Amino acid sequence: MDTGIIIEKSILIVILFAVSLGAAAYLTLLERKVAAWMQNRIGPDRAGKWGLLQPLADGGKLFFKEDFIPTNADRFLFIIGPGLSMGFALMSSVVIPWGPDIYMFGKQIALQVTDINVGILFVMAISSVAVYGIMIGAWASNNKYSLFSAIRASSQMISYELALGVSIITVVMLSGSLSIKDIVESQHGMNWNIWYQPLGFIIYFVCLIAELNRAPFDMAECESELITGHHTEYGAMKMGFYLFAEYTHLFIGSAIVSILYFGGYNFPGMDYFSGNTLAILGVVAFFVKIAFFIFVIMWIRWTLPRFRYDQLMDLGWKRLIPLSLVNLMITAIVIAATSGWFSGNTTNENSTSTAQIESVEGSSSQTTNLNK
Amino acid sequence: MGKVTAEGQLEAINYEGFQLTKLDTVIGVARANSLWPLPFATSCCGIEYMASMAPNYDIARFGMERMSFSPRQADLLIIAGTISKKLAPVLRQAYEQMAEPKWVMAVGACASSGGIFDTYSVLQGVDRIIPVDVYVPGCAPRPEQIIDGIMNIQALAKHESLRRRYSAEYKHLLDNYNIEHDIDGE
Amino acid sequence: MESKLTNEQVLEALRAQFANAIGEEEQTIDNYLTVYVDPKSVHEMVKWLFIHDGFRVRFLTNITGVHYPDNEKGKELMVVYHLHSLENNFRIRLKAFLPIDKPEIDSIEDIYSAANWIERETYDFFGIVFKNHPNLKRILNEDSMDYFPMRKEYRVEDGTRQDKDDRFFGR
Amino acid sequence: MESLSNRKKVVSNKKMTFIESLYIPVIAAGMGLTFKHMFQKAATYRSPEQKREFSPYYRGMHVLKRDEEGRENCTACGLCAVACPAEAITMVASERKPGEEHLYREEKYASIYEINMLRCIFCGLCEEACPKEAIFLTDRLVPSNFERQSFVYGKDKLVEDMNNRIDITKRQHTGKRGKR
Amino acid sequence: MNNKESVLSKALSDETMDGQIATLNLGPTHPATHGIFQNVLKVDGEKVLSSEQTVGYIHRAFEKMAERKSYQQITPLTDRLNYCSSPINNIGWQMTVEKLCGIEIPKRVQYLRVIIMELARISDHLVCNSVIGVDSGALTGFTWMFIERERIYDMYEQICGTRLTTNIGRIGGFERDINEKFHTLLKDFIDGFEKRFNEFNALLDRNRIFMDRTIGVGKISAERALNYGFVGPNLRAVGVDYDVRVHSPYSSYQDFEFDIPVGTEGDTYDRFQVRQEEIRQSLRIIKQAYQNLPTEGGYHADAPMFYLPRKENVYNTIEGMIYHFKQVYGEMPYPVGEVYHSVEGGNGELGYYLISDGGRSPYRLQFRRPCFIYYQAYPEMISGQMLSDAVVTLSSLNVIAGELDA
Repeated sequence: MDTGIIIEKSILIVILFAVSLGAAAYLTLLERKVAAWMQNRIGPDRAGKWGLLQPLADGGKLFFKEDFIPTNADRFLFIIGPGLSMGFALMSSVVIPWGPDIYMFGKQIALQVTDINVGILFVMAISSVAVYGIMIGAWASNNKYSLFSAIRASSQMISYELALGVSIITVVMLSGSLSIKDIVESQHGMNWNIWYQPLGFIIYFVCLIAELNRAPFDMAECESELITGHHTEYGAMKMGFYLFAEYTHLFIGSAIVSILYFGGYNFPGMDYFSGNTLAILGVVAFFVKIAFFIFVIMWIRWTLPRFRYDQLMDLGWKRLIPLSLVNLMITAIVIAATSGWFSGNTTNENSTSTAQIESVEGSSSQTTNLNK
Repeated sequence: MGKVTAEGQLEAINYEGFQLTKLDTVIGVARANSLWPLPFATSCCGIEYMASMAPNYDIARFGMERMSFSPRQADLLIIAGTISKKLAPVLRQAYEQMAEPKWVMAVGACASSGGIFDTYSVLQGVDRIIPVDVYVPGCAPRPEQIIDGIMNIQALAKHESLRRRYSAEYKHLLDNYNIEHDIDGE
Repeated sequence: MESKLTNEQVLEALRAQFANAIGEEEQTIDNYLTVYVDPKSVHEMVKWLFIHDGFRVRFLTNITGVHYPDNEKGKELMVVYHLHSLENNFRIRLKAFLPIDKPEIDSIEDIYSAANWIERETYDFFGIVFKNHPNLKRILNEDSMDYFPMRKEYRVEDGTRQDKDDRFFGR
Repeated sequence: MESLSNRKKVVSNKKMTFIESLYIPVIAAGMGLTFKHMFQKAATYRSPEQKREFSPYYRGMHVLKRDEEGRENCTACGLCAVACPAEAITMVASERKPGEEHLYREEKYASIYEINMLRCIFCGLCEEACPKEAIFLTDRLVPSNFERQSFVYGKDKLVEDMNNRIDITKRQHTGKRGKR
Repeated sequence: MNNKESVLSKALSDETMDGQIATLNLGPTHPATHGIFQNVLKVDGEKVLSSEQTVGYIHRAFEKMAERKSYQQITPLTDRLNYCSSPINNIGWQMTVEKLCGIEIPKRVQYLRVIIMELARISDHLVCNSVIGVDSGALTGFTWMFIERERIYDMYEQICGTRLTTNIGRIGGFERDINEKFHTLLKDFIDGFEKRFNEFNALLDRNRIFMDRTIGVGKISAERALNYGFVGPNLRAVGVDYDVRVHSPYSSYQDFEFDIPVGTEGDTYDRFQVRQEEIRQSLRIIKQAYQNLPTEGGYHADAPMFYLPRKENVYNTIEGMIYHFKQVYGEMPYPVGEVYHSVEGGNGELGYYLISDGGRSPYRLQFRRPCFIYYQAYPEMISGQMLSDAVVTLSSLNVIAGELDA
């Protein structure tokens, strides 16, 4: 391996790291601002213009707050919990293609740290281990509220992982690849998966909110019952880590949903551009989509009451999983039919062509009807 | 992680110098703008405290809308309402659980002095059991007055040395209230 | 809304049922039927009013104690029951005197669940013991309190107030 | 149970229609509402920079009035202290000495007049009780402070400053009285 | 110190896990309690098996204090009972004294009182219902409704001069007449409130998540509710239409057209809906009272013995002066006797049992505090339900700590 690529990737990683952390920090401010706007308030505005320094103030304060480990806590796990949360939150950003290739210093540079050919599986794996951060931290703090939160978080993760996975499979079937880059490439221009998979999108989005532990599925840190849930006993920067992790997850989660269903960095009319202009516009388009989803998730949080624990399970197991399976079946049948499986014409297989996608489009409305 | 770094920082700047004052100021400002309150709202003043959170006054402007019902995360203990003798130990426990630096604001007549309730069951002011930084008069105080109190707390936070918890006066204060402290650094 | 029962009607029926236990009727400003009763028969009387088909007095408004330190011996404490018949919109007030040395009366907790805490409160304030109460202990005050604060001989203040200056009035 | 009043109206309908049971339509409607609110004007008064208008009868910090000639109205009758439910008012009465007529309106005056602002509940009973138009509550607010002792307001803080008079004419309790 | 420790250990430890069953402290300071009282829940997983309550954390000895205060001074005390709707408490107390003294109140004052009391009821129910929203996770409606409460506060301020602990009114009427500003504010409120209230309603009312959270939660049967002394919206939610305003009308409530909203099963959703409808009915009463507000009658009764004379009279007439001093000292001829008066407070029948011996202060004054009486049903209502249900049930019962502990 030549050193160029190492330097290139390292720089990319550092940028990604900074962007994710910065985004997470400013998402806390955005959340507070969005809440304020919806509630006819102003929100933080005294730390800097429009409260722009608020995240820095919070960070600075947390950093210099007395750090505390309860006497009954398991010291090692108590410390490692927030770290795990944070680490896992940052890890999935490596497989995300942030934009079309860029040309710099006479080289073609991919805006993706690594294009694993099972990238989507990697994302799923990481997002499902992320709950360990919550679980370990909550268990270690030896507090009953936290323990409740740990139980809720992990069982919620298990129940929603399935529907999440199944709805991802449909996307994978459409694009025919597990690589995230391929998934994005297959949605060139406006040819986004949402047009073929509206139901799948809804299922995925609901499950995503549940995976992110956001309202109305924020069972783990539901304030009115469990105080703050898993980080009840945490103070100072450790809790800061949990907060950071939550918002980093939100950022990455929104990135993934825009990749899977909204074409990632693809945007309408992208054929008129090329080279670096295309790359920059692509990145911009991608970030606009991410911002939109972040906003929607916040918007949902400040509108809806939260589910009850058993209703959450009901929704997961009894509604979303069957629904996603039905969606999967129908998609499979339609793909099989269009690629000629039933007519015995199997040779046509390798063309994941527009013809096939068009017919899926035709059936998607039917799909939704069936499931209502 | 936080602990190591914070202590390390303190160790590193353990001499009076330019660096220290600079950092003091920056951190003071940061703290002042991010006072997460623990609302110990017991009665009437609690409703006025809610009103000051509500849109018309919106203490979120001070970066204070993130309530920490867990004492571990709170910076400012807002005692709003009557504290009876029966409740006093609970309040004290909440105070002891809070992590340094911490401030206490007594909102309203009852919390500050007992107010009209000069009775056998009411504590005549929370300063009998925990040190209070700012008193807000009124029964119940208007949100304007609560905000005034918060700004006083901010002023305290801004001008407080990073090392307040190591100072002899502070230890003496806690000793006065019989509050245990392990702030000599374990 | 008019009451469907008159004071006389109920009083007559009560006298017929509990001839000896019913004392005199008192005229009050609010014109509720107010009778002095024997403390021993309060439980029975409340129960009878509860199951009586015509009266249907099935709502406990209140129980409270009153302390009359200057009363004759054996009548220093009084328990007042306010009962209400929602269907007939009729209210009745029963009063029973108790001696301060041994203030005991039957609990009506088995008839009205609501009486549970109200009786505990009355005990807490006046030291009136409700027999057969499932959990008769202090409710509002600390368990360690060693007197009954609502009795007239105790002051409301505990003397810990320091910021009062009696220079002018000597309150 | 049959109706007790004939005005009964059952209001709770727990049966969900099909549309309601789908979650999304009602949720979308609710989200529409919150979205609409994002563009409404914030209701916030940026206190302390932006002052909110108080009613003319607001019961805030007390003032001990002087009359037009600058004499203190208070005659230390003590009614305010009696009326005060919090027992927050303390005063010491003194006889007016010859030569002090320009300072005190009546023969008696309060040489010490203290209100413990932490005890005070701003109920306004002292203002009502005052027969001499001497004590009024105003729309000023008592500021917060760091020390408990500093809340005992003596005459230095309570008595009105002649250069900076406080207008209480809007309060209905001011009556007219004869010249003295 | 010893007793303190015992309380402490009771209040804050209990960190034991016994097999499958854990104890969980809901309170004394917990975000769900909105006030200070404690529930020690025994939980099996998420399921609540039983609960043990401790109250009295803000016991302030109101009744003992009342025996030392003059009748006027008790009005500020009543403020602090149910502080979400203090005007109802104030006026209820004044009506009790008026009943004792036999004071006739002019129609106009009665109508004004109705307006004020219904405003107070709206503000009380708004807190309760928006807090149900908060406890089920929807914070936004709460903030919207607090703007409405501020409007109501503004109206109080125009009459009595303060917002929350109002000390509104005097024995015999009001301390001053309503002014122009009040008229404008009230008109604005009547015109605009319903629309804004419906927005809040739309957030929760038919939202399936909210319905699932509340339907069947914290149920109680009509029979048990009556046995537990439920009153007010909580009783009406089980289907019993008992309302003091209709059953023993005071302050001219018989003049107004309004319905008594009732629920069916007494669950949290019923309580929510009953309160929502009561807000609308209150608005209806306010409209009627405001339209028919008599122009004649002043703002207080003609009762020179009990209502402070105008300041002109105090300054210029000798009997004015005497009445003034006597009233402030509390040396008026209050009749000897006893009286029970109840009003429909924010939480239902709020009763005042007053025994007067003719002295300056009551010989005995007892408050029938609805919260205190019905809150004891809470363990029965939540046993067998989920932890989250316990929280919304608690907030839908609208337990106000000041009223609970007195």
